[in-house]
Amino acid sequence: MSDKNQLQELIAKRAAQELTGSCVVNLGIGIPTLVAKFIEDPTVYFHTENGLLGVADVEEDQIDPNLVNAGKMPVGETVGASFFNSAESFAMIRGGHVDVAILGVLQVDQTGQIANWAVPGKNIMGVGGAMDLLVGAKKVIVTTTHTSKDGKSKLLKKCTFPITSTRSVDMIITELAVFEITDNQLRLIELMPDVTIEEVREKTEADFIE
Amino acid sequence: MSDKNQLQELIAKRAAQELTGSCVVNLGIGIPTLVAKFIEDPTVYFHTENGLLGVADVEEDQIDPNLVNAGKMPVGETVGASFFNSAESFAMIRGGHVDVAILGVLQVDQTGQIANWAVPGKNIMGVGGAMDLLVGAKKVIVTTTHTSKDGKSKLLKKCTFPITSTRSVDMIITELAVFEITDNQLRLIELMPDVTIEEVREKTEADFIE
Amino acid sequence: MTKIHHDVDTALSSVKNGHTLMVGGFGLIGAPLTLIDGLTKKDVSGLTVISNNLGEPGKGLGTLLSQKKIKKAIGSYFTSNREVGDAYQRGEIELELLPQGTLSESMRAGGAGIGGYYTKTGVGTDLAKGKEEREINGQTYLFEPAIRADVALIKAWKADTLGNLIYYKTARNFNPLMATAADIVIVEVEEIVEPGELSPEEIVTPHLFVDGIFLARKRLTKEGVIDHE
Amino acid sequence: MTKIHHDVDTALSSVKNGHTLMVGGFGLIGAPLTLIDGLTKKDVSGLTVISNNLGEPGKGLGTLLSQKKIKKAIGSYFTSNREVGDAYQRGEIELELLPQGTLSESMRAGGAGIGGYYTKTGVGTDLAKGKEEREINGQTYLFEPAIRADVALIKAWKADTLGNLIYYKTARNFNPLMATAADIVIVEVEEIVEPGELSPEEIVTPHLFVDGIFLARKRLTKEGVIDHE
Repeated sequence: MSDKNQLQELIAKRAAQELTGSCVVNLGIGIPTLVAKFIEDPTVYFHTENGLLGVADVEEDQIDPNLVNAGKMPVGETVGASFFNSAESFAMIRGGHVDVAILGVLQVDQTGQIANWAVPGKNIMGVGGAMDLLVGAKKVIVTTTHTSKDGKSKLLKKCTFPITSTRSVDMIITELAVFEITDNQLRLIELMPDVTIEEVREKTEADFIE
Repeated sequence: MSDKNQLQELIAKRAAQELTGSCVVNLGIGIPTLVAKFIEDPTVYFHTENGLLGVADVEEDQIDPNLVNAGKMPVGETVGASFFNSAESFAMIRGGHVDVAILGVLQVDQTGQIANWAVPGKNIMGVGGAMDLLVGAKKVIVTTTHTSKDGKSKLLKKCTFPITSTRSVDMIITELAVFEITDNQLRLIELMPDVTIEEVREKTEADFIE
Repeated sequence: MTKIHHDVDTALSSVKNGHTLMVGGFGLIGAPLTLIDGLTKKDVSGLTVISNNLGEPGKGLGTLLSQKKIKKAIGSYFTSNREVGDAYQRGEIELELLPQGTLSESMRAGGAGIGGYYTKTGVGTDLAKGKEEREINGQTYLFEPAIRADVALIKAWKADTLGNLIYYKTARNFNPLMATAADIVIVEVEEIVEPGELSPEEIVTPHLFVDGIFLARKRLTKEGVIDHE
Repeated sequence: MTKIHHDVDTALSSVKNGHTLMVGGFGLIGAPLTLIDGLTKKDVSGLTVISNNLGEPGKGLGTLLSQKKIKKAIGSYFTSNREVGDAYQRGEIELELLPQGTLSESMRAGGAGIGGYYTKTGVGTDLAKGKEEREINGQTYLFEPAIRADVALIKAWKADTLGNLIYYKTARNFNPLMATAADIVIVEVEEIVEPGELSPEEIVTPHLFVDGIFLARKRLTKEGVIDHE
């Protein structure tokens, strides 16, 4: 496994710990998708906005081209799963029936606002379900590498990319630390294994409460 | 059969002649419900707003208490019928997917506006699907006795009861005559058997083109 | 944690004084008869009831009316119970009458995170009084706000133990909508089955909408409402 | 009069220059692949296409884009086809980007006689620019108008000869919504069955929404899109 994959799995595994007891969870593309493999509790139900409650892993030889998640990756269905149309699926999301959304971001700022759908100067070509999940999910958890490829902090004082919602997320999980957001303030609640507070300070542009 | 029943069947039978070829029809309570028994064309599909497309007659010994029409009368279901919830049913109506609504009225005026849900001075207690059918059905046919019990014309210059919609109906069928409404004007297009134009004139308060 | 309630008091424990309740059914068809009966025996008052009608005199929701537990009713057809008009005349109950399509659409909006919507239904009628009008593409529409409830009491045919629901014929009516539009949703069913017994393609109400499941003890038959165990 | 079309040209005969089309599918999943292929061979231009995305480069709706038949696209995720951005930069296509929930809800509104509605989705973002805001119960919502099309080209799993439809797993997606929101609805299916073979309780799209039925000649498999007769 590459270093990058290891980091991603570390983050996903930590996020999985947040899903305890009966809940309905929507996983975004990327690191969030990895969260499912660390869940053993059968009462954690995965919702995908293209129209399925009860997403399961699928074996290579069981792949059905017409059964996919929102990232268009092949998935399976659990016992007790159900299918529905896109409007019904987003009615669930907007209507507050999804307990947790786990999302990747391009940026997150110290008020908890995120940017994950557009980059200035590039054509704004896709938004998908990101904005709906932000306004609708009861709890939003961000999973992201702490820094971008060029080493810059993704946790900023203020998002410079277009925001996805005015709603603040509830938690940020990176390979370095876990932050909770309350009253539009980041609070460091946990260091990941072998990480020092100094490293987090150094790599974080956003202000946060320690 | 009583005289009243005979009149009602005469009106219903005439209304049935309007339903030719493939169409979706919603029948109101009263005379409109009788229309179905005069339809033999299997491509006339009956919709009831409580959630069924494909209403059929039911034999006494086949009655299912949970299968009823909008008048809460037991009905059957055709081969190819489908069930849906109330919002879906009214989405069909408002969205213009029902071809014909046949409705009873308390009053209809010479512009084609009808009153069929409330009487002044009495509590306004029920409206049901009447207003939705008026705005949504492509064609609205009124079936009604020409006069009320006290002998007064139900075809008025102007409705004195609260109107059901600002939309004019398309056709009025009584035991005396058939009227079409175009440009908010009533036009007599047919006398019922053994009825004279004088009798229609005498019993009709509304202005109409002969 | 199971969603299944074994007695009616437990099933109704989330209903409190002053609550807004949605109650399923088109008359008695598709109404949660056991839960309604439980309500008539529960000490609760000041309810706002959202339901197409208020039962019949002394039957179903009609009993709640007689007991003066209902402060306000929102529905489309109260005519089926003449006692509603009498209570209204005596000033005992507040009524809000909505076209049936508007009633059902407002529930759907409430469940779908829609704040309100525009419908042509009712424009220019007495039921449009006090409502905002708006022109859209040259046609006049009325603004209608979403409606939600604290608790929904609904009826389905079968539930699996997760809470997935299917309905029976025209007993479906308002039930799937109410399932989406209340903080707590309690469903009365004819049968409880294991997960997997309901086809994923035919589930009408996915389990994420359902908080409690209760096996019906009253059923609507050709001979009327009967008790059974 | 049968709704069944036996060749793709007849099935597409209602599509005219300048039309607004809805085209089902989430990418290729649930897309009417044979009808889309037919469109690429049809002499038609100036189309407005409403679909979640515009296929992939040179595939599906991507071909229509390459052929410059699309004047405007309304969708939620054009990122899947980089040629969309290039065409936009060259000023060859107009784009309207909507959140996926808003896209699907606007279709439902268009099919349900709703003029427009209020959603919280997008408030305060770049996609809210120029849109009306409204406070409802202390929360800010955006007004979104209903959308409709002249023709919808959709995909279902099975149709009966009346036009009742059921769908297959996540190939359902936008298809049942589009079935309600266009003047003419043409459905491509895997199988045509007799009335009565689909259960009345599991029919997702009742036949009153469907104008034409066409048997698929292209199918999405694990190995990609394949032709068959």
